Amino acid sequence: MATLAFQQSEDKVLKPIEKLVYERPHALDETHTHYCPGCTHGIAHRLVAEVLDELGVQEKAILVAPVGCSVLAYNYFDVDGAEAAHGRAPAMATGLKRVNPDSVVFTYQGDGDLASIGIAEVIHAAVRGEKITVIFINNAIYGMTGGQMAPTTIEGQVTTSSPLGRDVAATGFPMHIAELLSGLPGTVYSVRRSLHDTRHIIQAKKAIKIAFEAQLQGLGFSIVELLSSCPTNWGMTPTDALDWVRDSMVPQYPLGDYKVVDELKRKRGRK
Amino acid sequence: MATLAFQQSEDKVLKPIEKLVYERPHALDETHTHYCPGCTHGIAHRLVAEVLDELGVQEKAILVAPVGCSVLAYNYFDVDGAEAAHGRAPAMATGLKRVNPDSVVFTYQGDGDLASIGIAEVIHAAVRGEKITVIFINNAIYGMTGGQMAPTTIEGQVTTSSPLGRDVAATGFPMHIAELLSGLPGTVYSVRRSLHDTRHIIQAKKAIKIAFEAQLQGLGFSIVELLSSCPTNWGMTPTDALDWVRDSMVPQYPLGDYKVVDELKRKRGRK
Amino acid sequence: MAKGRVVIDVERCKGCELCIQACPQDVLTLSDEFNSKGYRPVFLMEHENECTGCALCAVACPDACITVYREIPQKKARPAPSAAAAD
Amino acid sequence: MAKGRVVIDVERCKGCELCIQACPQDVLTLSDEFNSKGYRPVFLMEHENECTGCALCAVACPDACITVYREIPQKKARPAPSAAAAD
Amino acid sequence: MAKELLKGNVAIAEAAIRAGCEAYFGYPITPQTELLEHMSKRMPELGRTFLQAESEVAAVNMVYGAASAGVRVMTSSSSPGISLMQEGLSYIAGSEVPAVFVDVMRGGPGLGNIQPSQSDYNQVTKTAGHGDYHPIVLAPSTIQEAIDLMVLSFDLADKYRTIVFMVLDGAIGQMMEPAELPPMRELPTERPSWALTGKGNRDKNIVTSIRLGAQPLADFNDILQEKLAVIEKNELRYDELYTDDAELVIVAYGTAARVAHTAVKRLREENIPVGLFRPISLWPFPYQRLGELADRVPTFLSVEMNAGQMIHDVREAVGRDVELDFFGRPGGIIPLPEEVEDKVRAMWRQQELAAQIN
Amino acid sequence: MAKELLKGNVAIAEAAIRAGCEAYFGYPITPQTELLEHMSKRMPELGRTFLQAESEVAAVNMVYGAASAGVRVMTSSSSPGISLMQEGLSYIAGSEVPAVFVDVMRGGPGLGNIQPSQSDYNQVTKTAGHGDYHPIVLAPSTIQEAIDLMVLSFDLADKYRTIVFMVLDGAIGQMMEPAELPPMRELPTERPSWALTGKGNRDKNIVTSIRLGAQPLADFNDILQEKLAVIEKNELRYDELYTDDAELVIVAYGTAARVAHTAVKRLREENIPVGLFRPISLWPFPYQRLGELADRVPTFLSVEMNAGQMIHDVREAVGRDVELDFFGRPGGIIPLPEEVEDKVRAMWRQQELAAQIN
Amino acid sequence: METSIIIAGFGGQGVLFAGQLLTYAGMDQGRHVTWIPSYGPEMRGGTANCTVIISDDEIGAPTVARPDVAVALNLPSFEKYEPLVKPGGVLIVNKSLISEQSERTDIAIVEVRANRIAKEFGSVKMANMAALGALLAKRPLFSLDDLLQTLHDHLPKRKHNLLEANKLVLQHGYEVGMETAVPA
Amino acid sequence: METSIIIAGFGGQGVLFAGQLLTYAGMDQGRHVTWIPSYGPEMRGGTANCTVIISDDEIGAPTVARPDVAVALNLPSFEKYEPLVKPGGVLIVNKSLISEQSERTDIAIVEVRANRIAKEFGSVKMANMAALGALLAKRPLFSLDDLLQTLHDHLPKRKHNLLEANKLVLQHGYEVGMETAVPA
Ligand SMILES: Cc1ncc(C[n+]2csc(CCOP(=O)(O)OP(=O)(O)O)c2C)c(N)n1
Ligand SMILES: Cc1ncc(C[n+]2csc(CCOP(=O)(O)OP(=O)(O)O)c2C)c(N)n1
Ligand code: SF4
Ligand code: SF4
Ligand code: SF4
Ligand code: SF4
Ligand code: SF4
Ligand code: SF4
Ligand SMILES: [Mg+2]
Ligand SMILES: [Mg+2]
Repeated sequence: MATLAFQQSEDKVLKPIEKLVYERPHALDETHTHYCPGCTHGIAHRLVAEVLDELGVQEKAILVAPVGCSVLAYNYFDVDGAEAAHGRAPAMATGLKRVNPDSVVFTYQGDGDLASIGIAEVIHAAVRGEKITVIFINNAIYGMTGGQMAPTTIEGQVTTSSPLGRDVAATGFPMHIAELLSGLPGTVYSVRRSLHDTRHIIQAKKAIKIAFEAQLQGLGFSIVELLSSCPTNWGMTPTDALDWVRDSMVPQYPLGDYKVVDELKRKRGRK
Repeated sequence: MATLAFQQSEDKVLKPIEKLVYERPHALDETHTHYCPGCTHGIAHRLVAEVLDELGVQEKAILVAPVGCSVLAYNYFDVDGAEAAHGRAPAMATGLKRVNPDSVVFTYQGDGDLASIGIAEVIHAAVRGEKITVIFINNAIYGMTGGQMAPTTIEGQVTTSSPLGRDVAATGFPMHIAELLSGLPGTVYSVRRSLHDTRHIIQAKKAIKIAFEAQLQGLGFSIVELLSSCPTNWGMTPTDALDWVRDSMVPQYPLGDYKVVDELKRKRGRK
Repeated sequence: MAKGRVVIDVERCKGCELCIQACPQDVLTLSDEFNSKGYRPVFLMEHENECTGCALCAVACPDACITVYREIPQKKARPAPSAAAAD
Repeated sequence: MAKGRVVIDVERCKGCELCIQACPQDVLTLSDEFNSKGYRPVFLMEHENECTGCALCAVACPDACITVYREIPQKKARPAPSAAAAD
Repeated sequence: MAKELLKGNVAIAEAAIRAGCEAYFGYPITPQTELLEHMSKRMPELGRTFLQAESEVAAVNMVYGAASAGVRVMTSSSSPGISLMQEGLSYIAGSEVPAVFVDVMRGGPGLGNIQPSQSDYNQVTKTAGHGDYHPIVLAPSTIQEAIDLMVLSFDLADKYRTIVFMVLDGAIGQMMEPAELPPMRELPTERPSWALTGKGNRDKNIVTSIRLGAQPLADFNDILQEKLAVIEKNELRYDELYTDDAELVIVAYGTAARVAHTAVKRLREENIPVGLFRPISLWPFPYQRLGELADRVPTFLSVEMNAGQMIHDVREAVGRDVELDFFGRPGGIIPLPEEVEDKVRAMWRQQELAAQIN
Repeated sequence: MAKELLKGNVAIAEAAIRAGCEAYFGYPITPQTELLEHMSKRMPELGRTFLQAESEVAAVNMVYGAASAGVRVMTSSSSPGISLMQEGLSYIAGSEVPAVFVDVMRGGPGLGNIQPSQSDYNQVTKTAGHGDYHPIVLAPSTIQEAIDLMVLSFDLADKYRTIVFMVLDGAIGQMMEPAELPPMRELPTERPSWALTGKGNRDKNIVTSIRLGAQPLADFNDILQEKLAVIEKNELRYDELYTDDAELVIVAYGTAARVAHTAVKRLREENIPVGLFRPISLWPFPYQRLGELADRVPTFLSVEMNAGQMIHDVREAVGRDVELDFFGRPGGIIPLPEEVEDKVRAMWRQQELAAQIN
Repeated sequence: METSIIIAGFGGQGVLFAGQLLTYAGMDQGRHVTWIPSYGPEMRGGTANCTVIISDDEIGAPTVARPDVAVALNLPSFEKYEPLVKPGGVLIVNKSLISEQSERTDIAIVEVRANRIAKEFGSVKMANMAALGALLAKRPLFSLDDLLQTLHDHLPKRKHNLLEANKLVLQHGYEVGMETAVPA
Repeated sequence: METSIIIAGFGGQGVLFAGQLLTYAGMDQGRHVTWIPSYGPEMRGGTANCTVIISDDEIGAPTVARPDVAVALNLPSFEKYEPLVKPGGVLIVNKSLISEQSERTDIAIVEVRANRIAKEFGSVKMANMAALGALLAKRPLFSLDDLLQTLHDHLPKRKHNLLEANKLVLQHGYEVGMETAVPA
């Protein structure tokens, strides 16, 4: 495989009259990810890292990675990191945060991990108002194990374990996590965003930032649900997959703020 | 210990001009319960049995008992019965109902069992719209193990594991199960009632009946939360305990219908 | 007022007094004696004879030990041969 | 229009085309060659020279392989010694 | 029926269906997911129950429920998932309802990896969960045997009202071999007398694992132990190769046994008198037969795809006076025949040397 | 400090606190609930972490989290709860963070009952969860010993970065005996270098049990096995009574050992040459010392409060040539010394008879 | 010398505390002691009992099949333990609640109207002390004074107002015990 | 006689199917066969391989350290398996993607421009077939016709329109194989 001829190296291009508009966030590690091309896990990682940079909390951040495609997320962030058992990230994060109250602890979880096997742990972390932040990747499928039905798989969606399309009468209805967790008093921030285009990505980042601010202010449990794509298991190109997020997922999973406690609203207002 | 002198035997008193106004329901077994005097578990049992009688479904009913004070509930009902692992009754009930679609499957669970260790299973049974009925006994405590804090323990309540009174900042906020489950599309009926006086007991029974009717009509998942007492672990007389339900629990846990799908409303209307 | 009567399964009764609390006629009371389980069961103070057969006691009883009867109001009522009186 | 420039970390790029899709100026395209991972990375078609430095490509990139620069608009603008031109 | 080229996981699923499995509950996990996926397609087609559970904890309790209703029911998982099922397994054992489990083992501990392993030997044979009992544990080493043992699993589960585990490693789950599927069985029209179906006109049935008094629980345990003793007597299964004249016997099961098989055949060509003892039932374990071999054979080698678990049973069986060595690869590595050969050659040289000295 | 009359569960909790336990996560279950309750009172008083988890699954993962942060952390439970912790245990083992578990065992299988039992021997000693590892397992038989071993548990956990289990049965948890608590230790001011605390200025730390490649996982397992080998060498603990001249040795631990102790003393009065071997560390198990005894002692008796679990380790240790019998009461019954005496007398008569015949 | 004592009655009769008091007394006297309760859901409204062992040597088994001494505070306990007391042992019977009579002649039996005595001195809750007094009379494990001292030392401070009454009940029970003739 | 074959390449190059085809062919010829894939998350965008064994006897180990035959469809596979092929064995190299050259003289090496051949006949996706053809030329496990029959029997019906093209690619690969001289 030939290496590239047109490698654009930094040294050639640094000019005093240019300013840096965007650079790779520091809270990301140098390691290359193993994600499939165009997988929005990468976008979510980047946004979190940007927020950690902006809040200046990389040094006190602790990531709890899930079991799912993002199982190795701790390799991709340059922060302390742990790998939880499938679904148990919020419990592990609870243990970490309780004995490290000054740190910034966040879990990063897929929909199989959080909504299916781990629903008890995330609900109870929210019930307790655990001061952690949850980044929740809803890609409507079990990515890592090869595309089985998730609790968030939408009606009629074909997966390897719902070969005729999800039949809600037999297998249940898509779960709305942001809404569900917003109903718990310990939750101070619960919103849904999407990663299907740049406008929505920018909005998603804002939400992630507020979610971490909620933790920094010691208010309680915060979660950002991100509608994401899995081009590989959906059998689509990355760009088609984002269109599918927009056209099929967003209508099912309305974007919005399901809970923002007053303290956060006030803070936002002041800015 | 002397036996009683004034035993009132049936045979002496049967008179043709009297009518039977109330008798022990047939769906209850003859076995004496091991519940403490005045424990409302007994009332809940009786109401369920009365409903099974009235609906004529004793013969196709299957009870899934929890781990908690009502662990032996299968001894007290005269229906087929199983004993689930702590918190897993809805999963066991799912297994039973899926292979016995014509039976009437119900779980009977305490707040430790359902809201704490078993929250995942009950949520997913509701998400799937599993055609089972859940009778949920909220007595704000772990009765069987001797009075530890439950997820439903109210703020400031002293228990053996919250000796200074429940501190919600550290241990979390009371969980509102009827509300939480009402948010799931598979739930067709989710209400809260109380057992603290006869008026409320009668209302509770009506709710239980609707919950079973929902199952009989194949509509989906139904749950009745019953505010209940634990005189023993609360350290109160049975009557004081009921007053405490009224004065301390009802304000925390508003009674009401959190979800009644239209099909059930229509049915109720027609009657 | 209708006239009623309750029968208590005294071996099953745990003396919790919830029925006493529930009875609008105040005609139930605890026995001084114990049943074989060590509980003092409830009994109907028959001399008061003011039970209406409203069954609220039964509604309140956690141990389902109360059976309730009510006299059928009859146009031409002839005095019923009372079992209690025959006692 | 502001003038911008992007630098792609070609070894990191997976050729997913999300940046191409995101670019309002349509100045990104896939290379015909492969990087060592077997992907065809993206590059900026510099001859088009219409990049505005809006950074939307970077916002869209899952692999954080895009660095974006923008020329600083200066009152007395003297023509910048373009690195691309020097190439 | 003719032989088809079948993938392990799929063959097992189809065999279960043909053996009369009426309900499947499971949760995806590599390397057994194709089994679940096959079930998701086939069971609804046949009007039977397939449900993807929210977790392995839920799956085992759904199995418990369906088993209590007296239907043939199964689940499948892999090591971490089996760990999550331990409490439910113990409940099922305590209520004596029949249920079938397939464990396609992978490398541990923890999340480890998804490569083939035999890391659950202890966890499934020694008592799955708390309390005193053993599931029947069957370990196939070919796809044909997996099919046959799958059918047998259901039959044994029903016969003894017990849990039957079929354990294999990811290699058998993933590989393809020609094999013949059994014919489709008719489903029974009646449920067993103890099953929960609604009492109808009979007395109520109860399925429970509680015995609150110490004596009732002790009595139950005595009954359970008697049943286990019967199983130990009746259900021993193993296979032997060249053991009649072997002076060194390899003990191995599953894929490890296949590897050992190759090694043994090659070593025999070198005239090293090695044999292979392959337990098929891991519980009951063939202690006695191994003991008989130990009366004659001076040297044993336990070959496992782990760090040495079955070796304790082998030691128990063969006693202290024979040589017992171990060769294993934990962490998801399939050992190579060459490695086993080297190990045996070294042991054999040692043994010959020792014989010369004595 | 002077001796106080202490209840087992409470003594253990207080000993843990004094040993420097900084965080406790647990879920109520009889017969260990007083331990949790004591923690709920004392830990907040001391400004340490107490949290009642929503389940044992959550508890073990909270422990995993706090352990990853490098603090002394523990949980406690009883048999069904321990079954639910198996996956989490395996993860902790796979990430080599230190953590302490107390298991106050009860009768099983299933819900069983809450009476004292030794039903978890296999589940904790053989490998808690999937994969190849063993926690250190310590079994006290008096409250003083429970206190001492509790302190030791934390020290060993830290020393080897391993899981340490203290197992006892409900009887020791519930009983009161005079015992002396250790002094209160100062808490360390620093966290270990591998701990997750936020990276600050150092390189990031990672706590994980994943090794996706087969070779990396195999390598990790090799390191783990080496560590276990060191523990097996250094941390063997057992106690012996009258074994020097015994011709029949009872092997028993925990409450069963106390019962056996009484029996042995009485049998000695009858001049029956019986001794008691009491493993204190159940893993590592004192195979070698028992083997040495077996070189001389012809008869062994395993006394357990279950249907026979440790007996397999005893058999492995003593070999096939000695007599090994079992006396046990599963299901939550504490055996009586008289029963053990009867059993020994019968065995002894048999042995004398055999001696006469030979 | 090792003495095993089972104290049994309804929950709420102070069975566990009575056992603990003996245990403390034994410990205060420098003896080896163990105390172990029955526990379990059957406690709920059912019977409770505990076993105390006081010994000069290290104590092995904390439970016994046949106690040296049994204290039966209610009928079910009497029925259960009366036949089990070792020959030569002692059985204390709470006559207030147990009308049945033992036919055993190989043990010392003291019938004490524990409830009545306790009520006389203030509260039926002290029935357990009356029984303990009777026990000490027949099996002088330690002196009454020693037990009183132990009571003083281990009764929670907030209950010290009850000390005097407990003392009187103990003494009264002791006297009943001393007065009861023992079969050869 | 037992032949072990490893086929390796990028995911998407049809590595697993090529292996299965050989396995089917072996089975159809009445031989013992096994097929085993590598699996795991590294499949994601990484390399894939499978091991096929065709034997006259029962097959033990389904994996091998050193294959008799290796088919390397991309560079990483070449680098990994080239040194492992058993002396006397066969290595098929996809010259379209692999410019490196083996220096081994103890094995038969066939370089085949598999991508180009496949593309010629319609689609680069058939590169695997070109390699198989070359393999059969050097290791005649069964005749080309037998393999074609197997392809016909086991290619999913909906793909039968591709049969003819596959056949041609196979044949072309076979010819390249036949033409390649083998070192002594
Ligand atoms: C206890 C347990 N069960 C199952 C698995 C297998 N498993 C790994 S990842 C996964 C699902 C991942 O899906 P999701 O959380 O949606 O993450 P994604 O890959 O889609 O990002 C499953 C079921 C496991 N590792 N552990
Ligand atoms: C796995 C497991 N964990 C813990 C327990 C102990 N346990 C038994 S009942 C119970 C709580 C019961 O409380 P609740 O469900 O509220 O029922 P209640 O007794 O109040 O009616 C607990 C924790 C158990 N049996 N199994
Ligand atoms: S499988 Fe799906 S979720 Fe996983 S990395 Fe690939 S695209 Fe992303
Ligand atoms: S402990 Fe409480 S809940 Fe349990 S039976 Fe007694 S009163 Fe009822
Ligand atoms: S029936 Fe009514 S009036 Fe009669 S006792 Fe009962 S509550 Fe009282
Ligand atoms: S409510 Fe029932 S149990 Fe309670 S006192 Fe009345 S009759 Fe007895
Ligand atoms: S900075 Fe804007 S204009 Fe330039 S390449 Fe990126 S998206 Fe296109
Ligand atoms: S979005 Fe990133 S990874 Fe994708 S093609 Fe563009 S630069 Fe490459
Ligand atoms: Mg997902
Ligand atoms: Mg409760």
